[in-house]
Amino acid sequence: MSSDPYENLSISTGAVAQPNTSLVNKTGSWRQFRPVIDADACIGCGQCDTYCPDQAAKQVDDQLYGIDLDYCKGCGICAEECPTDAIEMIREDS
Amino acid sequence: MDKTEIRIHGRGGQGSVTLAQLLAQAAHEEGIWAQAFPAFGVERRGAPVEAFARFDESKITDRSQVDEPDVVIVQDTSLLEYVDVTEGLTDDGLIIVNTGKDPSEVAIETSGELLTVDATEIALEHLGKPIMNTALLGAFAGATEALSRDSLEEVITRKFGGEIGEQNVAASNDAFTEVQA
Amino acid sequence: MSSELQEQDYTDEIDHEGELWNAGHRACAGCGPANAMKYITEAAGENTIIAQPTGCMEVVSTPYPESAWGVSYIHNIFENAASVASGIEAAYQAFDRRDPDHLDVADEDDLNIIAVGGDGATADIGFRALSGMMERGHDVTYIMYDNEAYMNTGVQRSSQTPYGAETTTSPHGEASVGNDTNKKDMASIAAAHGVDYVATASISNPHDFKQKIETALERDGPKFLHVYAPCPVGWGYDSSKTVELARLAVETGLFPVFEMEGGEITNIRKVSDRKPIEEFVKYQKRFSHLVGEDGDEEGLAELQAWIDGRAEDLGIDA
Amino acid sequence: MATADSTPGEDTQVMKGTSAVAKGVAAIDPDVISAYPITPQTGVVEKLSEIVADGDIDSEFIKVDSEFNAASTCIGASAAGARAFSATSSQGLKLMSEPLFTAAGHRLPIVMAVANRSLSGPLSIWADHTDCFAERDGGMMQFHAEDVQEAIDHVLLSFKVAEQVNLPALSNFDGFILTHVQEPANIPTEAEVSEFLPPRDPAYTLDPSDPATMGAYARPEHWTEARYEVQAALEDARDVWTDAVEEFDDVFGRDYTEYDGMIDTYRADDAETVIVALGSICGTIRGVIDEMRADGELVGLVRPRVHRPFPAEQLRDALSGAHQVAVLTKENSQGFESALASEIKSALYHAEHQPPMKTYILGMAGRDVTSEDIKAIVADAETATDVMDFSESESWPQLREDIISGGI
Repeated sequence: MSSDPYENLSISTGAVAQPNTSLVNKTGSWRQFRPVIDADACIGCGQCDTYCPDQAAKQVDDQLYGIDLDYCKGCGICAEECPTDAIEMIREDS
Repeated sequence: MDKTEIRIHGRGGQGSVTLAQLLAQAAHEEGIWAQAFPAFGVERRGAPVEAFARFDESKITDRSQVDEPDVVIVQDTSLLEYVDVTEGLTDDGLIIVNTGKDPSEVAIETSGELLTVDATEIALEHLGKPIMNTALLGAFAGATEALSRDSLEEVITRKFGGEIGEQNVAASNDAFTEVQA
Repeated sequence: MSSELQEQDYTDEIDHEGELWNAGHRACAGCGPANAMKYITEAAGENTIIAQPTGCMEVVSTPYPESAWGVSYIHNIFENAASVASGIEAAYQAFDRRDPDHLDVADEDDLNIIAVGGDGATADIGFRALSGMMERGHDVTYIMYDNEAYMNTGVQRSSQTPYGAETTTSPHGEASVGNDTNKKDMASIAAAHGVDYVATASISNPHDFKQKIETALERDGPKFLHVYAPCPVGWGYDSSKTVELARLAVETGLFPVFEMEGGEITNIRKVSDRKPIEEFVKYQKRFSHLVGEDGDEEGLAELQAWIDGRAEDLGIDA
Repeated sequence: MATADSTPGEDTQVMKGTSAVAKGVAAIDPDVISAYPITPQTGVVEKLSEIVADGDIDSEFIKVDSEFNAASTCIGASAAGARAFSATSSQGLKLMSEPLFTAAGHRLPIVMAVANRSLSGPLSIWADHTDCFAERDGGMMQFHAEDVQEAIDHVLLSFKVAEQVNLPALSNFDGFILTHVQEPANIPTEAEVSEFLPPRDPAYTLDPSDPATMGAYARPEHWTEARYEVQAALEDARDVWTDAVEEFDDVFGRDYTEYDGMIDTYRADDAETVIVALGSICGTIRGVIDEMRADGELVGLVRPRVHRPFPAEQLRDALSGAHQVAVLTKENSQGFESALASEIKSALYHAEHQPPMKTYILGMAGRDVTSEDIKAIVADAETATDVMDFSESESWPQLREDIISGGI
């Protein structure tokens, strides 16, 4: 595990950042509760994706959504908004 | 020519700055170095104002105000009650006053020369309006012979153009001739 | 119960290609404005330049050298996003005249210039810039995301903080109901500038919000959108309730959703059986002094009365 | 300062300072001009609006709501890749202060013509240098013109240098004294300008086909380095400026190359008393020097043309033979001394020769500075000694002591 991911950084003129570079920041480490999708209950409506502020709930199959645990912060909006109650938030240490 | 410093007394809106500008531009036409600037104030229309011009054979770098003018131009005799137009005027300095009166009737005491010209009347005649700057420009040129009529015509035409320019040139010429007579 | 669930980790199967508001941003869990950013980029697409003032969404998205943005983006200072956007638009007007090939996009009309600021940056400190941008008629869509306080600095009262809400500069106490003013009506102010298209939206209805963004982007001149975006930290509620509270703000009439064209409301979301504001406030710590047995009933009634009056004026009741 | 010609050139016209600067800007043909009125700058943007209205240039002309947003719209335009210009004075410059500091950090080469004027309060519209000195620490380059010609030329040079070092520039010229004067000046033609100033070619712009994130925030790990880059760019600006004034001389035939273009001197080589001053007052000083030299007094002038980056090396050299130095300045860092004097002292800290120095705060808020004022100062400066109390080393020679009531 590196201590400073930007150890070799060379500051650009005006400290201009490159696009789409936040993906290096794995916000999954923030999570205390993890959404778990019941594949049988999921109807693939995509509400979890629509309302996820972290781009973490994505379609993985025709009728199924999955969670990108690299980024999911565990807010629980997906579970709250899921029309079929297919998502449960479980404690990370369980 | 020697260094010449000119002070113009007028009222806000009478075009003192324009007159100073025309003086400097005409001097530039003559190949003389020139500078013109207003007294930097917040005076509004009607208030007594001053503007200045400097002519010199060498480049003018002086940025101080004109305190000892060689020539004073008075655009409006109603100012004389409130403003000492002779202040700092050099001993043999020239004062040109816009009035229909004879110099002896003008309430200015000076050891130098006092000239009068009815620039407003000349302006009314040619322009139909009491805008007397170009007439005073002509009077200055006629009195000092520092500026040629060609130079005056050039700068007046450039500034006003068209028919108004012609009217102003005529006013300037009339005043030029009048003070020389 | 969790042990019964079939857990499968799809993390490695998910890719984020094409997203213009990227994962990895540092917004709080359950951030309403983060969703607004997502919807804005989805609706606007890649031919977009975003100008953003200082604020939560700027801070969470641009810790150098990272950026959550896939579109062209500039942050300058707190109170000038509308002016920065005006300058960008002016530059592209000049490029369009002087060097039509300057842009790789099909033509200048396809370029979306959007300013996105929070309520403090927009309705308060950046108000002069916004007013100037709107009255001058720049072809810019300004989107105010409203989380009803200065969240970036730690929840201080703004002109969008509702009556009775407690913030760190409008605490409730013996002599205070909490915030003692009602929300400043930014939509009407925008419309009064002659802004042709003005709309409000809530992140609880992304489809509606995105349609309004698209409508705005299709039109020339200045446009103003006001989107409601709850903040779990600043309001004090469970992060899972963000969308629900955004919905309840609409259903209680606290946040009317409508479109204005040419200064007139042309479309309004009617609310049937409008819920009492208590249904909205009861989830939130910022309003906790208004509810319950010892609650400030007068304060709550005052807030309800303002909502009722506005609901009547706008005719939102179905 | 061009050498003293015997007659004004035929390619010059007599026009108001603000109009002349505006015409120079028009020849530069910026993509975006932001305009907001403030005395005594207003004539610049008025004349530009006229030029745009006449269709002579097709710049976007934004009539903004404040100086704050004049700077801010320029920032947006410059970030989009445009060449952006605005003008201001005094309170307006203060209102721009916040965005201008960021423009330096964002590395945006916005050029501003600043018609220098005192800062309130009390309200004053007249000339001094308190406005530009209040902005000296923000990463903007600063240049000071002595006459209208330089006011025009420095704007052009500002763009040339700003666009190479990616920093904003303030081109200072004294309010009223230079903004409202009518004097001969040459207006560069578009052809000359295009020879001198190539199109802007920025490394980063707000281009949707090549997206970048501008104005990111920097954490403690990176901020120092990002801002050090501004310092380094200002250092680089010295050489870029030197090259620019040389090229300027080639194209326009006006020679600002003395001391690498950083400072301008007048009869300073053998001068015992050297006056240091900025801007238009130096014109009056030249006349005084000629008069005093005629009386056998060895007086000279050293005028920083560039204030940021500070011409420390050139000043050390130019002051190396001075018996005493008189700093004549139209600013004062309240609570200490003249900022210009402090800077000169700082520059001399490492110098082998450290002449005694006296500072004269004068010409504040448009108070007229006459030849007599300057002569008296030169005489007083001759009393300067190596070790002086502060009360001796700085004076306000025009102060009307009869009307002051003394602080608290």
